Amino acid sequence: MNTALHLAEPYRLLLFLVGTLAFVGFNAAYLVWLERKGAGRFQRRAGPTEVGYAGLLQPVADAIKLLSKQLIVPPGTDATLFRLAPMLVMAPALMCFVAMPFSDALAARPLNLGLVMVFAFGSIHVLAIMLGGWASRNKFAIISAARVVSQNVAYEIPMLLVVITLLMITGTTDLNEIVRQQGGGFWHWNILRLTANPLMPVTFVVFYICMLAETNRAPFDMAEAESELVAGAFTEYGGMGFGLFFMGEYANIVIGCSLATVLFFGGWQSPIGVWPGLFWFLLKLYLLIFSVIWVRWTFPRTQFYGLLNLSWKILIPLSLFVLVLSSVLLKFL
Amino acid sequence: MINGSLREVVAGFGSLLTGMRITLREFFKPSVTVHYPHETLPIPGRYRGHVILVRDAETGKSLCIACKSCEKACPSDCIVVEGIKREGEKRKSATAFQLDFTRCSLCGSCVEVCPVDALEFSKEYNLAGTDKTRYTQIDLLKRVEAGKS
Amino acid sequence: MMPQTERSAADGPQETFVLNLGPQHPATHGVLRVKLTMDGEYITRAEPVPGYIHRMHEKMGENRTWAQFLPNTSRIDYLSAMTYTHAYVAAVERAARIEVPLRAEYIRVITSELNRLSSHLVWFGAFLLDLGGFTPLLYAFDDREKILDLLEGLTGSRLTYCYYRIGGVCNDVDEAFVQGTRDFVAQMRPRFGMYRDLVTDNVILRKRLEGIGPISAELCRRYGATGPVIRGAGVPYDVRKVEPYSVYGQFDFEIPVFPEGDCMARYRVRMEEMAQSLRIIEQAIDRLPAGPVMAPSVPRVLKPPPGDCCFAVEAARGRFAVRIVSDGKEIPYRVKLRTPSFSNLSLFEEASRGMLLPDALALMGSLDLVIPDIDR
Amino acid sequence: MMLSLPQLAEAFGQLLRNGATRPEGQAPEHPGSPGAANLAAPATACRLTDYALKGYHLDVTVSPGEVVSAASLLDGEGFALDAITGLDWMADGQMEVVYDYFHPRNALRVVVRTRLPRAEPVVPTISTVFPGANWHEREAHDFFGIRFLGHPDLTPLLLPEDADYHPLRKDFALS
Repeated sequence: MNTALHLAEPYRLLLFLVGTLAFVGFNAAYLVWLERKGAGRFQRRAGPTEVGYAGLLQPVADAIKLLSKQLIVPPGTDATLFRLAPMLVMAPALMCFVAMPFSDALAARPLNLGLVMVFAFGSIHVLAIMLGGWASRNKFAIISAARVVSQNVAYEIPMLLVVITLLMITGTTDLNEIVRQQGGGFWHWNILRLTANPLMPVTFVVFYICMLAETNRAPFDMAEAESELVAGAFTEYGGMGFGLFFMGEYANIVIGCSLATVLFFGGWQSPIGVWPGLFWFLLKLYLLIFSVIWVRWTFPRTQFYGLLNLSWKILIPLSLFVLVLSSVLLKFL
Repeated sequence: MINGSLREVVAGFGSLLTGMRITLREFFKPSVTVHYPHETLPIPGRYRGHVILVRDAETGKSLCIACKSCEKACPSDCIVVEGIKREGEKRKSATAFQLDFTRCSLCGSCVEVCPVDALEFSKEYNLAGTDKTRYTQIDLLKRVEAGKS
Repeated sequence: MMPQTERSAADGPQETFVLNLGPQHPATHGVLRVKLTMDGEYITRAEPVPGYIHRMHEKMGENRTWAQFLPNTSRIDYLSAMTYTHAYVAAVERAARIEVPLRAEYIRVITSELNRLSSHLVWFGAFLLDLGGFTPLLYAFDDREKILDLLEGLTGSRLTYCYYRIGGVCNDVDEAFVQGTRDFVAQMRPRFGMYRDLVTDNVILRKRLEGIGPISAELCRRYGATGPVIRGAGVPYDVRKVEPYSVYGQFDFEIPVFPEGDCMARYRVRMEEMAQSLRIIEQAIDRLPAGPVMAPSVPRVLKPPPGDCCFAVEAARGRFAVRIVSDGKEIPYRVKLRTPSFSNLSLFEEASRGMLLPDALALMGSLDLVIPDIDR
Repeated sequence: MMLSLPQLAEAFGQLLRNGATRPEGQAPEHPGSPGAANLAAPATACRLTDYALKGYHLDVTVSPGEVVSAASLLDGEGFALDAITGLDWMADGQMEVVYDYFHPRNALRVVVRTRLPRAEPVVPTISTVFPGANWHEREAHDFFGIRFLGHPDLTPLLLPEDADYHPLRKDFALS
């Protein structure tokens, strides 16, 4: 155990509060840059180049622009809910990082119910988008709000089913404990624990798809769907209100990818069995985030009923099958 | 039935992977864009910028004989030519040649109709200004006299 | 936008609302407004409201000489300027009995087909954008840029070419263009394989297009829809084959027809058409005859004899016909422009009934509308 | 079924009350041309034209009351509506409505035209036969002020909603 971080509790909490804020803020800002650079590369162009070296100061310029804009509350809206929604999308995202084990000792508060907590708070952003869409008093936003709810209800189920499969194998909801179990080389990672369940890679794919759907990322970006709903739930938001939704989306991607790293790719464990640490966690995290960007710039958007069909007709039966298979294997092996 | 739909799911998933393979391949290829204004492409010889008067290399003056053919041919009435017959010259020469570029559609009728080939297309495309008259009243004659061609 | 709900007594408990799509909306590609009466996300009535960029080209035609109307023809459907100019000059040539040199006709075919390709590439990109896929647009524009470079080298313009003249074309092709076109054809062929793997075979795209927005051959006929819309409904109607104009009769090419009538059929028709255009270009380049590119006897002041005549071409969006009426003077008495997007959009109201909003937008995208082409 | 041109001309001949199929050459001065010869043309006529010169095969002139039956006849033969347009013959005090038809399966183009008094240009709608005519008629109403009787909605399509002018009339003043 790393002793340097055994500080007095208030200091420790303060340190992690600042650290989490900085981590989420930095990621939200620079993932936008990464997304734009990545999109550029996928499309054979350069992406941002003008502000700073390779456009590295672009997020700063964007932030200044967003902050300097007037916050407009359209007439006839429920002003309280309208203002509350962007905050509600950001705050729970920060909470999720409380239980996230960045390395063996680096976690704000190791909780033995960490996984449950991440899911509990992770689901709130749906409420926030729905609230934003509803409070906007705009038809496109209301359609988007309705879509978001049914989309997230549909994807919460297979997501939790695969997580239950995993929990049966790990036997704990402590995220750090889950990572510790996966030590000693990549063949110990959950995604390759084929002895526990030969369908583990499929489980990961289901988890990944659900993660994309839960974070409203392309090809499941039903809430925003710019060619159909203009900007969906965010249509009436400008300035930092929109900025917060935007940051919330990236914060949620970071959470989703962190969770995938912890659950399937051994978190901070090294793939070769030596020198575990923060570096590995971040490497895996950003590789996963890159794949999310990669997916977005490859596929067209799914149709809404296609999305629901995928969940109810393919993912839920599949994850149920995996669940049953795992329990049978656990029972008899 | 389950077998068939399973195959469909697998094939569909395969098509997604194929797509991702293609975009990844493109990811590592060099970019194809040109970073204007840091870099520019060569302008083709026949490029149609706004019309200008041809400068006679010997006299340094315009070849225009103020016949007004271009004025008549122009679909958008954007050329105004005035000319007089000066003492000791065989032909008329232009005293004013104004182009309203804001109305021009770059069709090239004026260039084609000119009997003495006194008009040509410029290669200018960086056109921006704070004053409208800069483009509503381009004085082509002054331009020739200033030595720009 | 204020939410307002309409409830009529006859509807009972069912509520519909009016959704104003456009005139500025990402999916309308320009300024088209569609008044949607929605039942949830289902469309009960879609009423297109065109006219936001109406410029009255037909009146302009009555106020200038026959030749002066040429620049206007590039600006009706700005994505297929060549074919539109072709229809107009050919109509005037027909009225004035002007024989066009063979070389000019070949050049017209080559440039028209290049233009069709560039137009279809824009459609391809924009359609994918409607469906939420951004990247294919950039790949398509990369290819299209090569066409625009070729045409810019030949005509001096990149979009509104104004290249054809009554009696021929204004510039002769040079060796650079011929070679560039050959190179382009060679480069473009393998790209279709890439598009197929990346887009056409993609399961998400197939789910979004197959069986969506069916338009029957009968519906096309009753609304006068043409182009890829009617060919995607199984009718091999292509003006280049049915009423062969220019030198199209001399080339070996096929008219792609898909009988399904859904968005996917229209998609496939256009994708196939691009390959067929390449075939035509290749043959025309190989057989390009020598000779002049302008008819020798075009009078400077053109006065076609009194009477009317028509000329139809296959533009990228379908049948484009020009009807000109001359009263023997140097300015046209009437220039009627029959544009394909106008008829193609007019069936939208009937075809979109009962569809979901995103599906209806896919249907609209598959019609390949160019709004100035509707509004004129 | 391949539709032949003479058959179609025959059908039109039967349709037209007092017009008969005339071979090319015997026809009077073309009705589309201006001048006095126009007025001499019969109210109804059907003639074959030279496609290479005109761009259409059959030129039918009918009285305003017959446009719907002409449209029905062509609809029955599988034709599609190309366009409807007006033509202002101000000197003759007449307004012409031109219906262009094409056939989606055969290379056949038919023009049906009718003349209306310019002071009160009223003609029955054919949108009951071809729903696509709806927009074309609205457009002709926009531009020429031709009223199509029985049309469901003649509000301006391309012009602004409150437009009360008709720009393609020859007496429309350009500002």
